[in-house]
Amino acid sequence: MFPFCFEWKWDPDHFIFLGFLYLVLIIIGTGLGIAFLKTSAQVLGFMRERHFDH
Amino acid sequence: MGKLSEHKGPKYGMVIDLDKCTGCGTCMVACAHENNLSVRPDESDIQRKLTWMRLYMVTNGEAYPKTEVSYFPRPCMQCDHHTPCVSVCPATATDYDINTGIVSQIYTRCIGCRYCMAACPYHARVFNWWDGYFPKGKGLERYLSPEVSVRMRGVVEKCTFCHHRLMRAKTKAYNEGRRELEEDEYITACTEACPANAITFGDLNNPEHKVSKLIKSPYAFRLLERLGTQPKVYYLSKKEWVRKLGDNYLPGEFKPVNPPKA
Amino acid sequence: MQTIPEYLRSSWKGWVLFGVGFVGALIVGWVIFPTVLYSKHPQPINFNHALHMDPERVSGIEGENETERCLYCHGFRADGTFVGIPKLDSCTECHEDPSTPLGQTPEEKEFLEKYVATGKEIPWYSYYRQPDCVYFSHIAHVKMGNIECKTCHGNHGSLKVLPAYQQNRITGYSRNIWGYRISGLKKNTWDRMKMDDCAECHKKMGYEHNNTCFVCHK
Amino acid sequence: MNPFDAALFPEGTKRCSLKLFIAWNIPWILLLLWGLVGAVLCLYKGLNQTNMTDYFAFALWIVFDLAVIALGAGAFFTGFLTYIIGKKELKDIINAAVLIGFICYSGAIAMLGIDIGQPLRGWFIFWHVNVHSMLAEVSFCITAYLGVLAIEYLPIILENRQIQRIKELRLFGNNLHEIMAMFAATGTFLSFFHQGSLGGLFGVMYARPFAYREGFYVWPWTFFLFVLSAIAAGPCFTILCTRLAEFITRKKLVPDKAVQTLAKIAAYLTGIYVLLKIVDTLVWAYKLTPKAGLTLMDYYKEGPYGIWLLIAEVIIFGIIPAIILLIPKARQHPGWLVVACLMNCTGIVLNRFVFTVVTLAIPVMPFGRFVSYWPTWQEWGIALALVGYGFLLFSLSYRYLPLFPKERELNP
Amino acid sequence: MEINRRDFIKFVVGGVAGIHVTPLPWKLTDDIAIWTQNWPWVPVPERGEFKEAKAICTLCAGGCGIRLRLVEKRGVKIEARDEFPVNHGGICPIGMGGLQLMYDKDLRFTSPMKRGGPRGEGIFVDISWDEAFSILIERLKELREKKDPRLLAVIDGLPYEGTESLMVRRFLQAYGSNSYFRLPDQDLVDRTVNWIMHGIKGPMGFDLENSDYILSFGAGLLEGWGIPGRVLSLWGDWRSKGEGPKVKVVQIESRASNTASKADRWIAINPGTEAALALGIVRELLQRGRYNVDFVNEHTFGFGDWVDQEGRSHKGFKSLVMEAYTPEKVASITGVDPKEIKLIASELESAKTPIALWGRGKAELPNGVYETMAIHSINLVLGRVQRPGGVIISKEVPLGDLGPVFTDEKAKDSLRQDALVPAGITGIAHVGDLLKAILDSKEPVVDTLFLFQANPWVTMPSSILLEKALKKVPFIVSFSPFRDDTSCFADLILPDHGYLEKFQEIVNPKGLGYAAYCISAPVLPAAYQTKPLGDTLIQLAGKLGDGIKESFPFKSYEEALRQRASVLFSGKRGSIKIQKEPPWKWVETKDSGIQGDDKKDWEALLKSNLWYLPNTKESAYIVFPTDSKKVEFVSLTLKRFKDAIGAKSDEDLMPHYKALETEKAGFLFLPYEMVNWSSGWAPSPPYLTKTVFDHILLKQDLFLELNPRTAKDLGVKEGDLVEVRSKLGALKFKVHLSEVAMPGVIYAPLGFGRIGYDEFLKYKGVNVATILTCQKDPIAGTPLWWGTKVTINRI
Repeated sequence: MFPFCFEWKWDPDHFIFLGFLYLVLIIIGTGLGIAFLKTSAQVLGFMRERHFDH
Repeated sequence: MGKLSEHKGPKYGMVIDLDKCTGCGTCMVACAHENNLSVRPDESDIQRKLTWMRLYMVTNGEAYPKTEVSYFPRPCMQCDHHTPCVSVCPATATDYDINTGIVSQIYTRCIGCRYCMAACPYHARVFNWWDGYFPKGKGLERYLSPEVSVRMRGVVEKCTFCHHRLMRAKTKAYNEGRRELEEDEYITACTEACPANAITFGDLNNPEHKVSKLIKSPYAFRLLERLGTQPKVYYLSKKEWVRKLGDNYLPGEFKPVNPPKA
Repeated sequence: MQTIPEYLRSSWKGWVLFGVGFVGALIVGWVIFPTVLYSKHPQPINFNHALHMDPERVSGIEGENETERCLYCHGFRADGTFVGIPKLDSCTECHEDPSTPLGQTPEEKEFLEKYVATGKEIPWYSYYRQPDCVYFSHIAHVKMGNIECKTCHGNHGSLKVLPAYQQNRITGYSRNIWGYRISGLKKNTWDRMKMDDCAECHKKMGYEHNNTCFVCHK
Repeated sequence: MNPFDAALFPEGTKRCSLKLFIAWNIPWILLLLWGLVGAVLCLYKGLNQTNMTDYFAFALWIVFDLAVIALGAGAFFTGFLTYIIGKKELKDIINAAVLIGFICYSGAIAMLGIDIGQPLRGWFIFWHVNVHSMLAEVSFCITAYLGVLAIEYLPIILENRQIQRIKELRLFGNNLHEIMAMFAATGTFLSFFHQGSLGGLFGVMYARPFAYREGFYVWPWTFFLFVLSAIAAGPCFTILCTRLAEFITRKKLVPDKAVQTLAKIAAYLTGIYVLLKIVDTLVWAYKLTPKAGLTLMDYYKEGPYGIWLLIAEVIIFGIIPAIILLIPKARQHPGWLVVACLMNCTGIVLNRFVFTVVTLAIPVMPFGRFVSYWPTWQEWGIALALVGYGFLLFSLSYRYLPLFPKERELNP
Repeated sequence: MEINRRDFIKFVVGGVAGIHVTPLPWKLTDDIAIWTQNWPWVPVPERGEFKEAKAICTLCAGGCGIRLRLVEKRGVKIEARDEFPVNHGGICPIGMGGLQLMYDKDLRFTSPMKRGGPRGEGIFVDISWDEAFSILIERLKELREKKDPRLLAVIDGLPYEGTESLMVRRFLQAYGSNSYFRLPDQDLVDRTVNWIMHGIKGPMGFDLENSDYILSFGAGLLEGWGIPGRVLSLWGDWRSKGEGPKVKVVQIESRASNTASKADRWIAINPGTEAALALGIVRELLQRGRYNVDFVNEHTFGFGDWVDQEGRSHKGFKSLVMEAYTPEKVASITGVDPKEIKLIASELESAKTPIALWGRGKAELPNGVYETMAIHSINLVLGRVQRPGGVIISKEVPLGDLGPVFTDEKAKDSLRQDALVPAGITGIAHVGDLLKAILDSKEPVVDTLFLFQANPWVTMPSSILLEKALKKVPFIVSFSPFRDDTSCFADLILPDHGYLEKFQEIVNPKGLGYAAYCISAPVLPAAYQTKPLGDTLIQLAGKLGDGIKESFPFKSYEEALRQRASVLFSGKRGSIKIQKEPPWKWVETKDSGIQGDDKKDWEALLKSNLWYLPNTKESAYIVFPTDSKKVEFVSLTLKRFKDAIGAKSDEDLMPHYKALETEKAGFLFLPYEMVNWSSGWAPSPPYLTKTVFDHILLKQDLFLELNPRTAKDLGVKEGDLVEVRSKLGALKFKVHLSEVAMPGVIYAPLGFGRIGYDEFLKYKGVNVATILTCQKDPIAGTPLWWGTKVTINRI
């Protein structure tokens, strides 16, 4: 799964497959991160909360 | 998944002479004993019977008294090309060993998803629906061989061409300072057990070995050959009807062999 | 006090508690957990490897280098299989003779009375026993691969006192398999005995084709 | 008078009394319990509790998984249409779609956890992944996508009236909502691949002529057919669910515009799917099957699974619903719409069933034997628990969360 | 400072966040996975040094050579020995699974036991050896002093020529009883035929290693006939010679068995009419004059017509055959086309070393004596006796005896009286006779019954009577190592060692073509509290005292064996070491390997596990010790017992065919045997259950094999449940339709429906033997299994 596992092979299959996987995880992670940071910033009052309408 | 072209090592294979096979089942018992198979109080359900070597009984379909019976002993075919089970296993619990051409199965890695069983057309793979049957104090564990690990429930197992016997032979060879093995130094338990010597085992990459010669016979065939799995288990039979049962044929497709004139 | 806005106060207290939880967890995970995870078992009697490895002090132990001296007791059988921890009889080969210094130290006394006298095998704990699913060929590594014992077993041969055997309560593995650092990090080749370590070495030594499953699994 | 949990209801909505609500949920809870007992047995004693065998390595559960995941496709597809394509009207149905998706995926994954023989080692799929295995791809994508769905579902939860009063959570919810497009995109990507891989799962089994298909690069045609069928059936299922909710609550919950948009898109997709499916079937029957030395009828010569399966799947539950949906008049008629959606979903489920069970039931070896299988009560329980779980979660969400933004205007 | 809910949540969040930057969650996840890989309840085979031990297998009277793979002292695998001439590398499934029989606790009697429940339930409680002995001694003493010693009866299933069997008979004689009963098998019939035709009291052998044409009258060569290991491996050889098999096998049988299917030709015959076909073939040969004239003229009596002392002239074999067995007549009896008969005759002519074989199935179910004679007469007219590839009639193994039997007064007195259950002309009574006597006679015929490797429950027909009979026996003692079915009726168990745990020997392995003696020392430590049978008997005798004690002067069973072997050594004939030249090469062994030092020779013998004496050209023809000093087509021996066997005509002294009288109504019900299933005393190793097809046994149901045409008439379908009723009783079967079965005949396998042993065998299927009606062979008194008529009803 990780390049440091001995099963890892430096071949396109692993690159593509796991590359995409990590990309996805990173995107999701950053998404959550952004939301979290924004929130804490707003809570601590460093940032005005925008009003959100549905 | 290594391709054979990549390495010059041995490629172990088996040839089973169906005309010699008497259907006695000694191979199955030998295999079970050699590989620590669990045996449950009822083994009559073919769908859950734990056996690596399975005997299939076939008949020529003729009416009495033209009836004829024959048998297909069926170990794991150790498919050589794009091994169906290997490519599908999500956890790399089964792999094609480029050193031997043997398809490995690691029980402690297997998560029991059974995808490999679905992918195998030979039903060579069996699942441990139960933990091994070794009731306390019954003594069934007393004949277990330490050369093969006992399986826990929830994992798939299959014939390994008695891989531990290869290790046994190698260890012995190493002790004698050899790296190369003689032809008969490594054979499977079923090969050794078959009282009629119907089974021949050896290195298909080695033209000197008996198997390499036998597979050249016009009577040699493989199970479901046209699917392209390239099994390393070959069968021999002079009986047309038996050979015809080795694969699916559309009407008129099957070409009988006319025996070579002596 | 009153001047501090409500949300800051509450969160100040909150953050402190958060920190307390955080640090507490660190202590649990790094300090308490490892000690709870492993059970300690002293060996039945002490065996002084250092002494037995010294040809000067022990006649009979032969061999140029350390590895050969190890093999003197931990050798190979005719079929090439590894003896592992020697049986009692290979001890008594040398120790049957009463003139050989024995029975002085309490361990030696115990050894004579409890085992040699009764012929009962010593129930050693094996530090390096791999699980049943693993097939390891010592001869392939030591004889064909010319690998020294200490590559995997470290300084075991020069120990005067056998350390207590530590067993993982969940897996039943010896602690030597995961290694003594709970972090699982290693400095020396013998610090850890997990699959990755075998594979890593195979790779380094140019035996990558031996990283196929069946080479080490049964 | 208001029910005593009224404080939790969405702003200005009416809900039934708590008693009635509990009564309504009892059957679903019972189903859940039944499943729970089955699950405990299977986990504690092993899969011998099922009637699965070495021949039926995959069975009822996998059929359910595939079906449920296909039907749950409404979530990602609606999300895709809403946030990426920007079909604003679908905002009124997206919440429901997301919830349905969440239910389907969480349920499916829970079931898979029981289906594998060694659940405690399940994570080996990730740690020791074999990147060539379709199943690995499926596992990666559905787990990741479940995460995405959770993130999409979270804001809806946070919009509960009481939770809204907690500043941090309210803000967090809003912030998530703002970047939802990003998640929707990710979800779309993931779904596309695992829906496909589920098809690939069977298409790649080249030693099983019944399932094997040729394809493009590493993907057999089933890969694309499964994606198509999923995005065709998913919306239909979403429509069905909302219609069911409306029927039960005797309220209008979703504006017709939203429903019709979905229906229209589903119509075209279904049409395309059925077309391709027919082509695929012909190629399979006249090219691949003879290559394996078989005729189409050889597949159906034994056991209960006859050629009728093919007819039912492709014609009755494929062509017909496609036609109904494609006729604007028909799909605008509430009755016909439901019928069409129902048939469409049935067709997809049938398709998944055929690929799972029938594939395994048909022997490949000339001297192989046809075997049949019937699930145990444990299997049924676990499978049906999924239904119970779905109803329960949907009911709860409906009661306490603003699942249908337009509910207020539609029911003044 | 007070902590409210939200503070606490913060604390928890902190903890959760913190724990994830420690090894704890990750290592736990890993360890739990590893735990599943090493579940404590999954056994881990003990490691240790691998060793190898050589032995023989005595699970049947075959004596195959086996190699045992050991880990320290634990047996883990059995292999066949390629260098061992008896089985040359062959082994049968039962032998292969033998280790399970050693270790499976519930298959074994793990210590002396006494009955702890109702008879037949097989419930026993452990007792000490001392207690077991004292119970038995007390009873035997009392029986001997106060009652009639002849009330001690023995059912002996041990190989007839074995030392153990000798000791049993010796014990009985010394005790003063003549109530000795055997389990009839083909070996007994062969001995009878050997005696009445050749005047030789000994087993017959078949030099198959040298035969080039095998005409088998229903011999289940692939169903376990003779020594399965030997025959199966021969089969392989027959099939591997160049292009197409050089050795031809023709199988004559009513069912398409494995042998029939795998033979070069299968001739379907009406069951039970083999004798007619045989004589038809003989007639064809005589007709053509293509028989061994020299042999027939010089070495046989009664071929042509003959005149007795009184000057009355009698019809000879030739005229009998010529008149009674015309092709047409034979065809009408056997259903075999006359062309077939001619073909076989020509094949016999052209073959160099043909042989005619008999002995149905595993040859554990005896044929009729006349039938055997008829088939053998093919060999006779071709002169295939004591010839390479032919029938071997003298295989004497020059073992010593156990010395004189001391019969004290008490014994002498009782032995002077005739046996309570009279034996036939062969002098050997059978279990059947005993059971009948028990059930019929008013006053007791048995007080105490000993069982030695005897399991009539499966090995004799009509065994439904067994239960009734045994219930009438006051006290039953079993010496079996296994919880076999019949032992379930025992009151006292003195368990024998398992075969690999004791000294094993086989004198003259079943049907081997030369004299041989297989013996091996124990290779496994006793797994349970058992005692070798030989030692048990010696100790029993010692405790009984009197002449019995004196008759057993040995310290141990081994000593007895060595005493017999020393005579073998002194003979200096044969070889105790396995030569390069195989024993069937018909050449004298150059070096016997016997050094003349008993100790050394004994060790050498135990190393090779084999003594053998090859046949030689010289031994080809011998003077036959019959009245006529010739092979007797007309048996003068039988003539002596004319009245005893109710012989009326000359025909009754000659090979001839006589139909079994059976009821007119119903279907003929034939049992068949399987090489992968034990139908004898030894249990089938659990692994064998994996080899049984689900059209033979499914869960608890045994399948009845019948032809689709038969099924049509009966109106039954595949899988139907039917009741099969003979005049003895009824059994339930599932129906399996198969073209393997002859129309109008129904078949079922033997060896199922066990009531003993453990969950692997118990109550699986039904025991066919129970309802088979048996008729007595007029000469040997052995049962005939082939005449059961049954009715079939769907349920």
